[in-house]
Amino acid sequence: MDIIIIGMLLGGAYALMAMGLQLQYGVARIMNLANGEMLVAGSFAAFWIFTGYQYSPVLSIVIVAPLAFGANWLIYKIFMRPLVKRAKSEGQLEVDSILSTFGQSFILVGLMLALFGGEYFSYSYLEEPFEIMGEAYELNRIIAFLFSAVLCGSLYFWLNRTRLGLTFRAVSVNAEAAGLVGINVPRAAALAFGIGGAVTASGGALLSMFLTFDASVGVIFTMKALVIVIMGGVRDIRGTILIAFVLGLAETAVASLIDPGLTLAAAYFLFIIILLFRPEGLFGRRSV
Amino acid sequence: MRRRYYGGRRRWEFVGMTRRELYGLLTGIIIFALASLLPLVNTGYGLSLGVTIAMYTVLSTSWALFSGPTHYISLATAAFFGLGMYVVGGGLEMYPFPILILIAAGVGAVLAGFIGIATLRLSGVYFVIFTLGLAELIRQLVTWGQTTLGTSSGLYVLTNIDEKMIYWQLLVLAAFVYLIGWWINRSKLGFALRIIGNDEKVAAHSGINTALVKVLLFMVSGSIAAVTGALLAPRWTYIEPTIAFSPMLSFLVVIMALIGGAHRLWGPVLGVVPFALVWDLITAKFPNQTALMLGIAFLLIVYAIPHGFIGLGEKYWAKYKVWRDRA
Amino acid sequence: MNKFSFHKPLITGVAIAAMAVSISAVSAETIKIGASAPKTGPLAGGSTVSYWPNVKLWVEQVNARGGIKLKSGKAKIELIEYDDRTNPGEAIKNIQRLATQDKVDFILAPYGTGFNLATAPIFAKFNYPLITHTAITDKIDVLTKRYPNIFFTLGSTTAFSVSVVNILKKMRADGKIGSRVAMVNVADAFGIEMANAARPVFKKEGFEIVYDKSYPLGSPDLSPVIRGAKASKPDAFVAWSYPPDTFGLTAQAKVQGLNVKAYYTAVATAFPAFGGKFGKAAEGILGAGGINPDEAAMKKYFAAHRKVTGKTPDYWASGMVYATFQILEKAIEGVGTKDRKAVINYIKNNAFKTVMGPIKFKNQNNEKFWTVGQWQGGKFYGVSSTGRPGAKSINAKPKW
Amino acid sequence: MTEVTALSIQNVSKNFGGLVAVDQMTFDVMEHEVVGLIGPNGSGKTTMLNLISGFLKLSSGQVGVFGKSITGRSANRIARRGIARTFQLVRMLPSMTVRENVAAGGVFGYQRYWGVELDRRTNFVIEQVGLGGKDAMPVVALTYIDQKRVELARALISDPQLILLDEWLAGLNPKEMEIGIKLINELRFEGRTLIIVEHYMDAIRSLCDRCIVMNSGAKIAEGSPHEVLSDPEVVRAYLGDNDA
Repeated sequence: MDIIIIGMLLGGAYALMAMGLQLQYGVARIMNLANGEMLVAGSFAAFWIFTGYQYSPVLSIVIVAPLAFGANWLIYKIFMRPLVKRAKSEGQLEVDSILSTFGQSFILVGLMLALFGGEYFSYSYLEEPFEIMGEAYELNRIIAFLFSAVLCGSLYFWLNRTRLGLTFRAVSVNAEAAGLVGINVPRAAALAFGIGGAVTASGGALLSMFLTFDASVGVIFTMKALVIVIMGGVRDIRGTILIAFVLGLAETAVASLIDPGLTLAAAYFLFIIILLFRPEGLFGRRSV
Repeated sequence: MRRRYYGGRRRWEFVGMTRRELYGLLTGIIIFALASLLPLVNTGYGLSLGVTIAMYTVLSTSWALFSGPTHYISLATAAFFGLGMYVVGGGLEMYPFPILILIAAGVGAVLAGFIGIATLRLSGVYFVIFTLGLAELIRQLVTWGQTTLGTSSGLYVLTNIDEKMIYWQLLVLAAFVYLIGWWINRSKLGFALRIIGNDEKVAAHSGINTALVKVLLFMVSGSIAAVTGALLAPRWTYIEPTIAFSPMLSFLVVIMALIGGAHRLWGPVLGVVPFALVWDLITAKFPNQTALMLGIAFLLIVYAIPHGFIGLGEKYWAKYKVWRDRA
Repeated sequence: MNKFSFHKPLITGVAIAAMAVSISAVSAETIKIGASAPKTGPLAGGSTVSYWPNVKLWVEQVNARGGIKLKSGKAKIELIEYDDRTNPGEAIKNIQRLATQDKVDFILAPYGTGFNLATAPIFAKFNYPLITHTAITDKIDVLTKRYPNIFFTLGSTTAFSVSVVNILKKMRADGKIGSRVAMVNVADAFGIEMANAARPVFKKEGFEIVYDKSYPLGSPDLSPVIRGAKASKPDAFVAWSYPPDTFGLTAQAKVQGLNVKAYYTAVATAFPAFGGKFGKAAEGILGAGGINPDEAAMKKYFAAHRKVTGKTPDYWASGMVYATFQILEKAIEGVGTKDRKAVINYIKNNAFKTVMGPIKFKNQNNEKFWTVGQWQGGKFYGVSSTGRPGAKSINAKPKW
Repeated sequence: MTEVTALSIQNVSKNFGGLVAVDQMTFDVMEHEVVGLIGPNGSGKTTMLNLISGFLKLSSGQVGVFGKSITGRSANRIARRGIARTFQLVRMLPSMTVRENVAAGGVFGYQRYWGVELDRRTNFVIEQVGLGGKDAMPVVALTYIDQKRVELARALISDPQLILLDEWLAGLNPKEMEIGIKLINELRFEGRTLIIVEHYMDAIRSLCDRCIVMNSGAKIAEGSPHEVLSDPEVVRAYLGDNDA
């Protein structure tokens, strides 16, 4: 039982890491290698707000999210849009966005290093036991999980039930066709990129409650998020959410039942198995 | 070896080579001869930089052998490289160094064969992330294996091979890579690859066993990366999985190749040399803002030179030709 | 949009940054010292706590004194520093550059075992003394034979693991704990070597290892590890851990109430951030390293460190790093010239007074070092060493 | 005409999920015969060609070439057995010249050339399809009909036993159409075995020895062009039920 709970908590954390990237890749078609740095930036913001002003990291989202949205929207407008315009094919855009966001990730690391220094950051907030069925769990993880669940739910609802959400899904399925039916694709892409960045940074703020981080740690989050998004199928947020939880459960199960040394190996093993049998990800649609 | 089929202007030939190919070969020999003199001129810092450049030249060029024509972006370089290192690290007490190099080549090729077969159905970004994930899987397994089976030693590579030797070995490997690349380009295999890169369906309908060609090339590329890792192991003295299998290596190799231009054999080296020099200049001049400066330099390159240095060169070459024809 | 308009801010950025780089003033007599360690990458978190502040502190202090005393007069230090980005290839290049391009007089040892070993051949080739401060290895014999210029100060893996076992043995003898030990390690060379060295010693001393697992570097959730350890009902918990997981394990142990009388985590337990994060809960936690923070020299060092860098040093590596700089300084002054071979010989044959206490190398190895420390009353005291005086007595860890 | 079966299709079906695109097709093509495969849009003609060439895997049934089974073989092995094709939407190799595009078909196909022989053979088919003098051009610079010519030359160069032309004439203007029909006619007099999918009935009438009519994935008629085009069921299939 506690394997399931721990797994779910971890899955919630993974969902926070990956959902933003899913929006950015799925809708805006940018494979954002600076995703992890954006997450760490959120962590730094939360750390700074918590240690400097004693505001809860959870509340800090109110500031972090709009700032991150603005920053990512600008990044898209300034850096990504010219690439989208000049790309002749999807493959070309992929290559260009890998190169560009790789450079951006360096810049972000450099900025955070200059602002905060290179040491490890960790603080205690709500690091208290919370009992579920006689077993203790970290309260801050549970809060992060609840937030993650709310975020997943509302994103899913929003994508499916609102006009803008529908626009996003249309762009994600077929950008060209979406353009033909009168959707402003560049605008939708910029918005999606911004929202994705906001989700990622908010995730970073929440994760900072229980993960030790430093300025150069972002690449680890980026890799995790990439793997989750790809496993789920790049065009469907359901896949990302589901995989985040599957991965959380699988890693915990392996760690508890087999050997903690194989946790990450198990995650990548699962990744490879899924891609071998479903080359377009779990929720991917095969294009014929 | 048979002559290439589309001669066109075969006015002048020398053992089946066109004049242009012969000039290319001579230039190559001269460059290699000059490069091999480096350790005699400078055994310090210049040589270090030379080793770095030679290493990335080999890795990027062999990466581009496969990824250039097929457009499959592989991020598995670190997996091969790291395995090569571990072959040397683990086997140094049992086998002589040259044998270990051969083993590394074999291990690299076998692994690449498996990856190749496994990824036949993948395309685009799925292939990219698959290779990244696989490299991580291998690193995790090696780490775990080292924990459960390993002794405390075996990770130290204490040899008498100095930097000079490593540099020359890398140069020989680089020459080998160029020869293989050149041979592939003028063989049926290379022609098949170019067709696959253009349109895989057409390739299949022209009778090309696309799967076989891709897997073969990937094996060549992986094997070379493994040998590179094996050659460099003595330089690093002490091997850890985090460092031997660093994903950053895979990214850098791809990026240098793309900056140069992956669709020509001599493209990647045009990326490696300026990249390594700029990288180095930044490390030297901005010790506290290295990451920031690298990022900025990077973006400048991406936005100012959209198609790599080769693309830039070809653009001006085309302009020059128009101008020449008009004149 | 104009194709080039977005370049402008970038170029401005480069220009500003270029101006921001300070140019060291060159006085008449200087001594050039080089330093290369990570400022970015996986090891940057450690080196920015233990390494870089000490470089700054030492250089400022020496220059405030007017420089290093040579026969020809005082020479101020001109520092040249590089970021190796936690990449051995880069580290090798940096050391080469320092030796052959910058032609520095001396080079401070790099940060981390792997980096010291990777660059050792270059130090040897150009006769630079390599006084390591953050290299732990069991190959000290082989390496000192191979490189006549290398010095080890931090001790060997075996010494570290043996002293942990000894502490547990002592606590058992005092009736504080039983014989059940849960041991975990980070699946990295350091953790693996430590665990492999400790395992037979535990067995020999009659301890029962009831839980023995490794976890990968960078595991995001360590609760299964703690849960497994807790389920094995240990009397003592030993983790051969690295910085991020030292924090993660302890947070989990606290939340899940892993109450053992002896709780040990390795690297980063001595970091001020550890005490800062866990506060009172850190009380009684054992960790790698340690110093005697109540010693006068150490107190002075702490105060200076805080004043110059604005940061508290950690209770282990920081002092050691600083001590190696002191050794270098005194050796140069002892020789009175920049003659590197003479300096190496001087280091081999003399004793040095440092913040860590007196250090004398025997076969290029310092045999007196702190191995285990414990958080007591908000400070991290050395409780076990291989011949250092002033070890505090060991307390049983209170409940969380 | 010698009665050798070049291609035999037996009970071939293809479904995509629940949708049956090709339903129990059975027909033969004799050597040196030109067969038209016609039917309204969406009747499964192109799918049928794709099944023969190995572009798609068939769900059930048998395919044989000159008495040997190629059922379930991959496209490259089918190509090596002597089946070459053109595509409904022209597929060029954009980074290559006309010459290389054509040569691509002659290195790994039914007849395999290399070196001087390939040079000679490439020259020959380039002349044959009327691309003489354009062989060094990049294919992207070609007119539409010239691109179609490149595809035809690429199919012809390996001297295949059977050529599948998928709406090769579609999209050409009347003048080009005339040239195109002439070209195919020449192939016919050369004695080549062809399967032509085409909408343009005049072309079918003048080029084909025999026609097979498909509707909703199934064969509804077979015979000479004249016969099938006057068959009431065929007319109904083309015009819809109401008009019949």
